[in-house]
Amino acid sequence: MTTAPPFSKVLVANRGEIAVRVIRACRELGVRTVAVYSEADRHSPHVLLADEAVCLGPAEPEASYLNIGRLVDAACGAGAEAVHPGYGFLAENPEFARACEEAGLVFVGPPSHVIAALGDKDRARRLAERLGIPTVPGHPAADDDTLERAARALGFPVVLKAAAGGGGRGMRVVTGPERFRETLASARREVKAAFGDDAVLLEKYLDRPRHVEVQIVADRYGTVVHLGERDCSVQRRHQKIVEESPSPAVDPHLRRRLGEAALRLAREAGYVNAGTVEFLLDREGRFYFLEANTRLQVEHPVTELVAGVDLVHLQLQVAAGRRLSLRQEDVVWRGHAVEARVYAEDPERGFAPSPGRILLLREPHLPGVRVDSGVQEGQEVPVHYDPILSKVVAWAPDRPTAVARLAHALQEYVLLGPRTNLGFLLDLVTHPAFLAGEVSTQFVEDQLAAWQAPDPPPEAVALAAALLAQEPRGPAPVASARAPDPWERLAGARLP
Amino acid sequence: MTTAPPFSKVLVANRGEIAVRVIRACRELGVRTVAVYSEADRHSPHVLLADEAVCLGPAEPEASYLNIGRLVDAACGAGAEAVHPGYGFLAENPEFARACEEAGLVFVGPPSHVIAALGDKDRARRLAERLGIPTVPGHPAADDDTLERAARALGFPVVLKAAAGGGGRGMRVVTGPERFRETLASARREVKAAFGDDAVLLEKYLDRPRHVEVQIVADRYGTVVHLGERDCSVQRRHQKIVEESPSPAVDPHLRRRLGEAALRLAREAGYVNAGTVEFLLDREGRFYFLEANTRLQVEHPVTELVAGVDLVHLQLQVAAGRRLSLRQEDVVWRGHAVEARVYAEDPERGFAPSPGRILLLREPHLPGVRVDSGVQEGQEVPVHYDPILSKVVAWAPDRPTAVARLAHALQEYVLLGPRTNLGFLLDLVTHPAFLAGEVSTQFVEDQLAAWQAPDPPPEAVALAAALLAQEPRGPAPVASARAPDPWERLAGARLP
Amino acid sequence: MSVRVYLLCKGRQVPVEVRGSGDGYAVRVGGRELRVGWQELSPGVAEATVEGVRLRFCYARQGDALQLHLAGRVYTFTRTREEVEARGAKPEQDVRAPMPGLLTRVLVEPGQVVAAGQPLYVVEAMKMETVVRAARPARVLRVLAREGEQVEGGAVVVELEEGA
Amino acid sequence: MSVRVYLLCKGRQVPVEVRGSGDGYAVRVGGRELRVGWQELSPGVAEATVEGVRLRFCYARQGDALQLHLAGRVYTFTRTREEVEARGAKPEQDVRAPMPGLLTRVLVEPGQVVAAGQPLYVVEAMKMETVVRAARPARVLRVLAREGEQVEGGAVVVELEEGA
Repeated sequence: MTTAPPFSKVLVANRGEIAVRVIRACRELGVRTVAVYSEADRHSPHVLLADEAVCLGPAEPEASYLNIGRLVDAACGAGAEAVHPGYGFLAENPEFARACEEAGLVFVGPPSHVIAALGDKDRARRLAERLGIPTVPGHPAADDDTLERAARALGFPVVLKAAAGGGGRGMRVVTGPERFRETLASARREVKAAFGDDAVLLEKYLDRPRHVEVQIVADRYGTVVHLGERDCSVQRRHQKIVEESPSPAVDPHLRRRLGEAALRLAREAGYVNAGTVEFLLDREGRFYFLEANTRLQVEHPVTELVAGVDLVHLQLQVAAGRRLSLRQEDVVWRGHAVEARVYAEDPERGFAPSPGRILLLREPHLPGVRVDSGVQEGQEVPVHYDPILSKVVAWAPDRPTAVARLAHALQEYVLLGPRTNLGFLLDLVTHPAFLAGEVSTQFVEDQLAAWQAPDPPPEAVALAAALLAQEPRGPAPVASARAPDPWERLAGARLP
Repeated sequence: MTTAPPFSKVLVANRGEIAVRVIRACRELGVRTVAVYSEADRHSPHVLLADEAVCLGPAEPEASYLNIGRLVDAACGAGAEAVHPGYGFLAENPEFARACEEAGLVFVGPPSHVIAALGDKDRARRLAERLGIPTVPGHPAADDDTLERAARALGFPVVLKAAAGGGGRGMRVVTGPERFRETLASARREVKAAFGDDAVLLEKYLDRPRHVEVQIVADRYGTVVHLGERDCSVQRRHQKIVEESPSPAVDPHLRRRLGEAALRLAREAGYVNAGTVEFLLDREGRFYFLEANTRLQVEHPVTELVAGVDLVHLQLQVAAGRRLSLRQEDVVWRGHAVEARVYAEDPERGFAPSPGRILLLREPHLPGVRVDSGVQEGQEVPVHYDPILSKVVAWAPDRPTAVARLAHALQEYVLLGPRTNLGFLLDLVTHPAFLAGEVSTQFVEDQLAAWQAPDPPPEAVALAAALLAQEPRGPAPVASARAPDPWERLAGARLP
Repeated sequence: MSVRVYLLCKGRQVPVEVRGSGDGYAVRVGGRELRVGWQELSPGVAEATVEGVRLRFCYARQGDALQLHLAGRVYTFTRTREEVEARGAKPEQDVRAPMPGLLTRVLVEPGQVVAAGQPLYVVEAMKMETVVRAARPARVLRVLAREGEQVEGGAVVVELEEGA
Repeated sequence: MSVRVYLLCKGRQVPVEVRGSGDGYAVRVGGRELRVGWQELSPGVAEATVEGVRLRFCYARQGDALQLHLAGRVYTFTRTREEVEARGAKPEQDVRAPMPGLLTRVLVEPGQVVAAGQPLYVVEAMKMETVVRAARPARVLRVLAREGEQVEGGAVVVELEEGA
């Protein structure tokens, strides 16, 4: 494995924890990196972690991370050979992949025509149906009237989804016809803002299914392997928040069937690079193809820890035209991994986004725990992007120990300034139903709808009172106020 | 695995990173913990991590961590069922194990008579010889005159070693007869201070061997498994500093032979719990039994990462009388792990110990990297104990990537206040001979004897000058000075 | 030294008496007195003794607001300078912006009568759209921000008059 | 503002000229001028711009001493208030305590003549014993600490007179 680096230089077209993750993976393989950032991300850690950094422009995603022209120019200008898109933003945008291809840049992902084919959920559904893989009944993207008629024909509840792009963005459950139009309009706006395309499709809503997805990796020479499943049932507002591998609901027989379905789809689509095939699993053990994600997933670390691979390394290697060194029979799953996503949101105010300056940050260090973080103390968490701050992932030889490790890591995780969902996550992963592995996509609504943050214990009140009884010393505990005068005026180096 | 906790409460009779490690492992299994600490360790992180903490007394080891009476009293007083000794201090002291046994406490380690038998290096050697396991020629512990005669008979160079206790303490290479007596006296004093017994033995010094050791675990019912080898050749002054698994010099055939030798010895000795059998491996691939360590090793994490087990969990489970759930044929090694030990010592001044207050601490977070740390920002690193601060352990699917990860982690590791060996470790793990896996116990002397810290680059000088050109703001950047008056007077809560 | 402070936490206000003593503080809250003291290890990270029990906590203070991390939870406190009327869930809080963000649409006009649950405006932050609705039937008094404006969290965007 | 500082690093003294300007500092060292500025993100952690290049560093200052972590290395600087004579490896440095610790034994007496390499005293710290030896033949002038005493790092324990 003392082979040459797959590329000399890669531009990482993303921000936050996934940019940090990809930059680190590149460094480990001896690949130089170019970070990109918007003006709002000047002090985000990915910027100085890379060998070079290019400012794309203002905070607005359209002007920065979604700006194909600027990204391609930055990659060419820096002499990058390849572009890694991360997840979100342009990761599943076939135009971006095509723009890279046309500029002579290797896009670390499938060819643009595969992204277009699988990224279009209607086309992907039809492909699955042709291959005999069951799908959830529904209706492809269409105008408002057509979708409303289709919803009435299918019967409520139905789900609205972005036709392009994943991650639960824009997803809405509509329980009856009254608010259908209003909800559809809102979904279209959110989807347009996230992916630049307001096409929305419709599906029958299944009762309390599990969300189970299969990780695949393919090289250019027709070798495709699957790395087992992840259970991503625990969601809030259709956003995954806790993921694990293996799924407590999947036995070796079902794993083989899910894996085979995913491989069949990938082969038929001419898939190359890492990807995910998502399924719903009903309470009778039947599975339905949901969609294919033609990129790295947020939750990829749980697969890495259980399968003992590095997915970003594999992505870079197959993108460089190398053969997969991994064969299906080499894949051995060991132990159990659970991930929790840490968001800048306020569970005490309806999970409203909570941007702002990070005043104190102490991420947990525990054996078996990995924290993929994209923020640092002192930086401003921008209001313009996804609220994910980091992911806490615990591995252990068995599920109960992995969950215990995760709970301890969440307890030791200190982030002050923006509000976070850490306390909510802690109560979630220590909930009896979660500990028993009995979850569905309705888990949060069923078990934690009435969740409330605990009241402060007397010792917290006493400490707070004694601290606040002091007159405030200086404007803030943060360091910018401590810098002597000349630095305060340092152009471009002031904290936002 | 949703079994009951192996114990209700365990006292952890140690300090620093290993106390933290054991306390965490107990918590994960639902076991309550009692920490012990000396007055010098009041602000060490293990103290508040445990459910309870007992102050043993003054800083001196004899009055605290080596005080058998106080430890047993603390365990009984707190209602602990078992005592975990960690490594060092009393971990290999048969009297301590016996005192626990007699007080009705489970000692998490082998029975006291097994510690006595294997801990005595002369007896252990004879046992190995009886089993046909090769040993290094030498002479058992004796008086000064006898040892000097034996050294002359064997021929120089020879090695002096503690007869009781491991960890390289007191180990001295003597190249000729001139300084034999002086070196022996120094070795006896250091050994006495470390283990309370000044017995020293003698061995022929092999030229550039590797230090390779096999991890074993045994239950009370005669099941013993080995978890593969660790290569601990990279040492400085006979102290291991970098360890890895698997050894670049061990192929599957040799692994099997080493494992069989270790299992034979363990079975014959009636071994129970986790232990390590150490060997020297010469350049022709011959191995020699060196000694058995009847405790957890500092470097146990590399085995955990490669074999996918938790050794402290296994220790607690077999100590509670459970059967090993692991069979030899279940042990699958995956990938490669490398560990570096971070010491409070000053490589620019002959690696002199460097205690003092930690002014800034930022431990690295990288995928695949585990940091087992025993210190926190703001605490005083005491002068009274071993200088180990933490261990940085990197795992990756292959050795080059694991080493690259380790190097990046060492680069990102910030510890200011005490001087550390971090820069030295970084140069060590990026040395071409280390990258090639070509090491011996002489590696540091052969390759890094002339090591010097790099001179500061111009940007460091410029930043330092601009910072120091400011008049100092307040006495120190540390927080004790920021506390309002009443707290400064808070009895017993002042930082040391 | 003895100071009376009013702490606001989770919408409730608690009066607390803080008395500095030679070796820390005596804090009287809800009829109970707790002796507390602490020592900072590093800025914002401290070890405390509360009634003889040692514990570790972290905090960040900004003016009269304090976040405190203790035993895996973050609690937020605000010191109010004087005793304010105990707050419940006041009707007008429902039309405050739930977070800082972009006011993407205003759906009502001054004078308009709105039904319970009727959408008033939409705020977008961190790629999430939040529709703010009327809690009860009311009449719109004023609209205090325009579409396309950035609004602060907690800012009043629409003023309602109930029972109109 | 313009200040001349003398920085001691790795036994060498470097004169440096620091000039504050509107947007940072101009630092002249070894005939070269570097423009630097920085911003603290949190206490001791900062992002700097040096000649237009951005980099991250950490530091801890205690009086005139500074530790600086940059690109994986820690450098230690001391500001000396006036230009001191350039230090080499002075003979008497060899008999200073190499670290703080317990003086476990003193092996020489005042007036005694010692050979090069002869042990003078033994310091124990962090479970390691360090024997301090004479670098050259010399005569013991004074012994400044007693066995069993705690000594500071760098403290002179034995004073030697060379060529005696």
